[in-house]
Amino acid sequence: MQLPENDRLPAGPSTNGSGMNGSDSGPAKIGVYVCHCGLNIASKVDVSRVVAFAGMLPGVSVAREYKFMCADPGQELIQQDIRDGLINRVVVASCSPLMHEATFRRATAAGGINPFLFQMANIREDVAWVTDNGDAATEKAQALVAAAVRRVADHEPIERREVPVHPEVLVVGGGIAGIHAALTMAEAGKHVYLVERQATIGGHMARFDKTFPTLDCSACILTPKMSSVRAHPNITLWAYSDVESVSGFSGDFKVRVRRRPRYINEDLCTGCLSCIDACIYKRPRWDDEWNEGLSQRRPIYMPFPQATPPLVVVDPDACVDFKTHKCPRPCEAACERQAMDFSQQVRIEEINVGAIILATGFRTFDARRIPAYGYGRYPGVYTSLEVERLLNASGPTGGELVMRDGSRPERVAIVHCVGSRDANTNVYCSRVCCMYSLKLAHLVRERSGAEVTEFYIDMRTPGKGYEEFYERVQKEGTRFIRGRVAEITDHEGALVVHAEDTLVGKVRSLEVDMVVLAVGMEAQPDADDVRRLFNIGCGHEGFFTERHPKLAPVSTFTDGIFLAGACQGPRDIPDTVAQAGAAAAEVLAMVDRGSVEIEPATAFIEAGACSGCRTCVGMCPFSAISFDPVANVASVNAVLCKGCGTCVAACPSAAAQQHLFTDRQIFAELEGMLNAV
Amino acid sequence: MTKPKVAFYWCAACGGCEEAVVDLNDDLLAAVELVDVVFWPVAMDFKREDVEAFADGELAAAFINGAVRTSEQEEMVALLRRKSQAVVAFGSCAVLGGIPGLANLYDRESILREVYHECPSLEGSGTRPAAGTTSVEEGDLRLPVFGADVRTLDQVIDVDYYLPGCAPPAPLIWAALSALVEGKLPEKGTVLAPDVALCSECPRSATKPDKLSVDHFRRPHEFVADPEQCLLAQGLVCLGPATRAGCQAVCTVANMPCTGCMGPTTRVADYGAKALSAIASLIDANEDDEILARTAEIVDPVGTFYRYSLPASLLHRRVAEPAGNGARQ
Amino acid sequence: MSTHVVIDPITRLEGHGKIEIFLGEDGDVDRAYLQIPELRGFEKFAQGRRAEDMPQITSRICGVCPMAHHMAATKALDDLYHVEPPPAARKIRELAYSTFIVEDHALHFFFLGGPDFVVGPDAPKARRNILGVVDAVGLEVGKEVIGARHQLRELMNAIAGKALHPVFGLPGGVSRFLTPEIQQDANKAAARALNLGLFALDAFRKIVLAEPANVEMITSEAYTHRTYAMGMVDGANKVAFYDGRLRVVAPDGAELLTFAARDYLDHVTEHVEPWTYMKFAYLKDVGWNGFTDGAGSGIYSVAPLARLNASEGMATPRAQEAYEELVSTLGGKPVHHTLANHWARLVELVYAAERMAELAADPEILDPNVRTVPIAVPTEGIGVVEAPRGTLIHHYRSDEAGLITSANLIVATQNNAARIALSVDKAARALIHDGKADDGLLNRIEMAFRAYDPCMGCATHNLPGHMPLVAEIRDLGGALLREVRRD
Amino acid sequence: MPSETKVRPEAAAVGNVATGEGRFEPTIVAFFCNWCTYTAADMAGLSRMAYSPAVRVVRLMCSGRLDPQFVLAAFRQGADGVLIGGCHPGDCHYQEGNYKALRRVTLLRSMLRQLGIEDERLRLEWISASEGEKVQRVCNEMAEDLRRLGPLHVVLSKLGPEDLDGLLAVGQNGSPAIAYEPAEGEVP
Repeated sequence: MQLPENDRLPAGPSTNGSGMNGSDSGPAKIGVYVCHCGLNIASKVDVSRVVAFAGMLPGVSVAREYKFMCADPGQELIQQDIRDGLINRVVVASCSPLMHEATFRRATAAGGINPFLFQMANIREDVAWVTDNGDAATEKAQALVAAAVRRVADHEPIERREVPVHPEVLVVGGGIAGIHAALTMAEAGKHVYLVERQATIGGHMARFDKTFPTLDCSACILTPKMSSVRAHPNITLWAYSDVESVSGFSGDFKVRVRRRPRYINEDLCTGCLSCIDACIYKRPRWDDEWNEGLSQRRPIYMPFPQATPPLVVVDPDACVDFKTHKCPRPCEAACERQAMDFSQQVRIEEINVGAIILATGFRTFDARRIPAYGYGRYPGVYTSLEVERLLNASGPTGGELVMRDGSRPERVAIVHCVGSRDANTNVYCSRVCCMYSLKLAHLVRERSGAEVTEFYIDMRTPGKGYEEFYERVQKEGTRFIRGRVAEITDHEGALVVHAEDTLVGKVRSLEVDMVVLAVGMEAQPDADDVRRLFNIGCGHEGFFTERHPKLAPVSTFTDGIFLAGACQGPRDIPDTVAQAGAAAAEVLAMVDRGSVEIEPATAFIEAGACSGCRTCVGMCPFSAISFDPVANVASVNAVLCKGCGTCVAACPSAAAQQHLFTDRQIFAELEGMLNAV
Repeated sequence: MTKPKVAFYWCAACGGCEEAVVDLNDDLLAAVELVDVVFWPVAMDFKREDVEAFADGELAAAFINGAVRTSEQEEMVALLRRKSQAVVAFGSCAVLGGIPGLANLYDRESILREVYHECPSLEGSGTRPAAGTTSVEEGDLRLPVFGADVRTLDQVIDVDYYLPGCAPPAPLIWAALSALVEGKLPEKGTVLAPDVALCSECPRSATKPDKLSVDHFRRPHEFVADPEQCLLAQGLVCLGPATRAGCQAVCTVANMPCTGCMGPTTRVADYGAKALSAIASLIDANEDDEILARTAEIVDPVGTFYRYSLPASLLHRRVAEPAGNGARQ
Repeated sequence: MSTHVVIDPITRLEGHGKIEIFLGEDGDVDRAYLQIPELRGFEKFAQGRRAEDMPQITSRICGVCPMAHHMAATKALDDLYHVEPPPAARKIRELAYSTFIVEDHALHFFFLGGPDFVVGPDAPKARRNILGVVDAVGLEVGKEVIGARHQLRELMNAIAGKALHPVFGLPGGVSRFLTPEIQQDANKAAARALNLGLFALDAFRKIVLAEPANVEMITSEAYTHRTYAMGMVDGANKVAFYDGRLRVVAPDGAELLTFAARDYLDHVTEHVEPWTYMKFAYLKDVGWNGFTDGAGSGIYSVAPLARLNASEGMATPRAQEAYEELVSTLGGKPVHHTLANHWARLVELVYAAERMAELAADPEILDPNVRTVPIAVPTEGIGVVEAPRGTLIHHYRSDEAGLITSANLIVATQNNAARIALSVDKAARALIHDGKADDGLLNRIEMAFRAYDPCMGCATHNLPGHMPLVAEIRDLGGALLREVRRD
Repeated sequence: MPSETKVRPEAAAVGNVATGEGRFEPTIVAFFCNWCTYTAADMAGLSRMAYSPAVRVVRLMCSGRLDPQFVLAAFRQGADGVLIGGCHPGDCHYQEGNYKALRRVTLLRSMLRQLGIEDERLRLEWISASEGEKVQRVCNEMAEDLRRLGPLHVVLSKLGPEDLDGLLAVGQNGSPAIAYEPAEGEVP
């Protein structure tokens, strides 16, 4: 169908011709190159028919076919036609642009015209591979080629724009992921800021006694890395600090870090701990978070002996001097170096970094959310993390398995999948619980000789040496009952675990002295705030979303911001460290390149056509659009713009447009697609 | 030197465009001095022959208002096109189809049935006018054909300039006449009005939030609107953001939302679709049912977004029904 | 041999009006037909629209009397939503409406109908327009007329948002309260309007009535029909424009009935002819008896003269004086002489001006409370006003969401349609003999038509305006026997 | 009258070759988000999941770029249906573009309903990059729906010459232009 003469859709604004060179200008002379892709396309699409058809389309001066356009000879065809001045626009009909758009843009540029005077028609994935009937496939291929031809005639040259990358980098989170990433980049000579919310780095790993499946001492492998972080000349470590704000963009982020007062002069404190002994409170009365509240600390304390940095910290909520101002401050007197500083205030540090790695970790599932398991009600019910502390040599019991009532358990039950694989809490598998439960079973038997029974749904042991470890623990005599625990009750001081043994199909009620709940991994409670702070995404379960699960697993959709560790999803230490290395590598590649290319398909606003209605401003998820109340127009910051085009669709004056996706270009594509055949 | 010859003609219109010319007041008398109005059916008798008597292109300009519906109007504007150097589509009906263009929501048959068979005050004889020739005892009487749908002027003839508005604002009319007299007409196809949306001249613009989102759409009769605040921010569907300026925002000044009589700015292909897109974008909800609830608050999308421009829209009218089946709502 | 005269177009109605005159063997008129060849279908496309949009949508029926449609629709919405506007809102509406009546009546007298008398039916064409009137009454007066009209339009812009087309009407009130500035402008405009009205009356006496031939023409049989008359009256049976009951008097002047707008369907019904798109309203109580007048025919008239006939006078002093003068001069009520509409129009102009002054002086009109927000479920609403050209009825039904499900509109000219057709036919019969249809005759035939000031009566008559007509006298074969051109 | 409605021989042609029979083959314009549905369509191709040739894909960077004007332009120029593919809620590559698309499409659909265009002709689907089979299913379903509905008769704003002649002819030969069929229970 031909539309009536006066039925033209409006031209719409055209982008400026900057970066245009001679051969771009003048009337469109379009070259169409149809690819056989061996037999992938040619076996279904009648390529010669498509070429003949393309040759007759208005504006087309060259139409060719070739076996493999992506191969050098294919690309050479394009470049030669451009050099010969036969064409100033290029259409390649072949595979998906996701596959080879970059390739052919390079070829177009190599030919001597702006790479964006190019359009691809996907006749492989979208046609040859998904169409049964050959003639139908050929018809469809022709429609797509016609669409690309009409469209490319309206393409405008676009200048590629790059911004320099600031060489310093930021790592948020001082767990094993952050530590490994920071060290890797520092080793490569980049200056790293490592910001940790707690008073010490180390994260969860520092609180474990052993790690599966090798059972090597967690502290032994972690503390050296912690101290080298502290010692490294390329690392600025800010513990007891939070990221307050992030602005800017890939290559040049501006970050404000909020450093909370420890009431200790970091430069003077040597970590001698004499202040702690001097504290007016002789008896520790405040729950020690580091030990999950299984022990107490004083108002002035150090989280644990190997804390890094090795500095004490004063808890203003506990310290009497903050309430009464009447404390004689024996701590001050005890400190030979006068490191105590009760006047310390919050300090704001402002830094510029080129890239950011988020390694903010996870939290364990709150077992109280499953009342049937009686956590918090029965003193004999523990979470796995508590038991990690009990079994840790530097823990509250010096590594002895002593329960809250001082007794030592003889019968221990370990309940799997607490807060995992459960429609009522989290549907996902936390991946580590089976393995650490096996580890705990081993350690419990080793330390207390208690008999251990594990209640599991499925035993998941994917990983190097994992299955072997499972067999080992089985051989050691740990009992395994396959079934989800329904309830835990108490009976004359003992705990009773009720579960259906799904292997024998009968309900079991097992009496034990101690129950260990294998709690799963969840996103940090403030993950959503952090997501907003860094302008990235969260899945519905709360973990940060990677750019692509397979092709970009440590990137986010915000350029320059990368993920490492459990903040992206449950994973164990080996995976975490590997991922941290990957994130570090991405950052290094980016920083060493020295500059980043910004999205070419950005939005722009024709100031003359803008009424200042501000419909677009609220559309932008990246705050790339600003409104100038004096000129009464909005404008797009091309560097911040990611090129989604949402503001363009919203602009009621069509004053906002998107490079490579102008209204005019898309109307043209539709016209070609629907009217040409 | 001879004054440029000017013709005025109206098709399916209300006469408001003529009133708008009279509203030039003193300027009107001035205008009469500048141009030679040779043809104005409202003011003078005319016959085809009179118009045909002019040489082709003898008229400097024809200002044609009203949409086109009947065969007679179609012939007449074709003739005027031939006789005039410039044709100006005058007023929203000629430019966009106008409010009578809403008739394109219904097919011809259902309109006639409503007017002559279903309306409550009929004597119910079942008679209806017959287009074409009717024989009465004294002889034959003829009625022109009531066309299939309402069309804009440029859907029937080639149009050089557009002067929108219901009715066109006096300053724009005066500017157009002056440009004609001084031979300073812009390039063909130009809309003789500012090419920027109404927010640019709305006195409430300053009160509009930078990031506006609407939690509920409200209708003008449902509450008393604040006389200073941006009406859109108060939940009224004000089409100022999508509508061409030039009217001095008289409606929002009168505490009523803009309904779009000036039509879209030049870059927009379809006024209603663009206005709809902008308004929908403001909905403060992400869940399906919430969004449904918000959009349901806009009870008459076509009457709201195509109040003046249905015939000019990409779809032009309600799509053809299967035979025998009248327009359903 | 029978011949056929076409006057095409006459001045506009809603669209395009056309008179077909058939001459018999003897060259006398067999029958003259008035045809309205256009239709826009508002009743249909109102369906599915939001009720609150009706005032703005229906005002597009007519750009000459948009305020009338806007107001009828707005009143229908009060009824539809079962809501009573606050006093200030009622007064603001009536102020705007009275202003509109003054402006529209003045426009007609000076620009349209006036020339027929003021400069005379047989005066040279070049003078048969506002310029001619200006010559007759003096240049400064002409300027005054244009200036006054401008001021009245500006006042309407200020109150209604736009005079063309208004936007201020909402169910339960108006969109905007009145500022003291606008009130002062209204005061000034009202005074100027009254002067204009009194001047026009005086001019009518001096220039028209002073000439016996004119009075003779006005009262001549050619321009006389004894039909029923309908108009809106207040509680005291005085002429009302904005609100009241409808009163119908018989050709002999006796009251036939008065009824509330709500009951219009019981009394008014429409007749359809195959040869015109216009529907002819008539009185149900009497019935359709073809295009004939007299007590046996349901045909009735509306507009100025009809309103005077259907009422017992005017509610304001100066207007009442003028009313009494008219009645006594033309031999008592009811007055059936079509051309007397011009005089009656001036009487109404004076009333509207006086009413403007009353309202503008009312302190309550400044009350900022101008809206009662409707809470009831909308159902059905009927709104009636007296448009300059006669009774105007809007009737809507809606669903509970306030979307129109049916709309019925009886516009002023529809009420008059049958009588206009009669007038045209009768004038033609009385004036055309032996196939002689010369220029003057055609103009007189048209005067019969123009006296009603049919909606769309050309607002632009003051351009180098003359109103040429061409009569082609053809035999039935269509061969042109003679052409009479008036230009 | 048929001369008012667009004629699209090529659609019929596709139908004939594609199905070997004369039945109506619809045309669907599919606007796919680059990051999810477009990738999923590639995946469908990779796994050779054949689907209706009716579908012609326009790639957008985000469903949020979908301007309702594009939908109308597609309908006007011959599409019988328009399919929009975006990222699942919460998965938008640009955070909220898909929600903006949902808002616009929801309102647009209610307007198209008034214009006589059935809901089935405008479909919005969330299809993640991994859901190749969903692309196949949705495209086939939609093609089938449209075969059932038949072609979309958009009336061109410019009447063809035949139509104008038709109008004039009526005036000349005197036959009434408007044939009036009495409604149910109405006496003509």
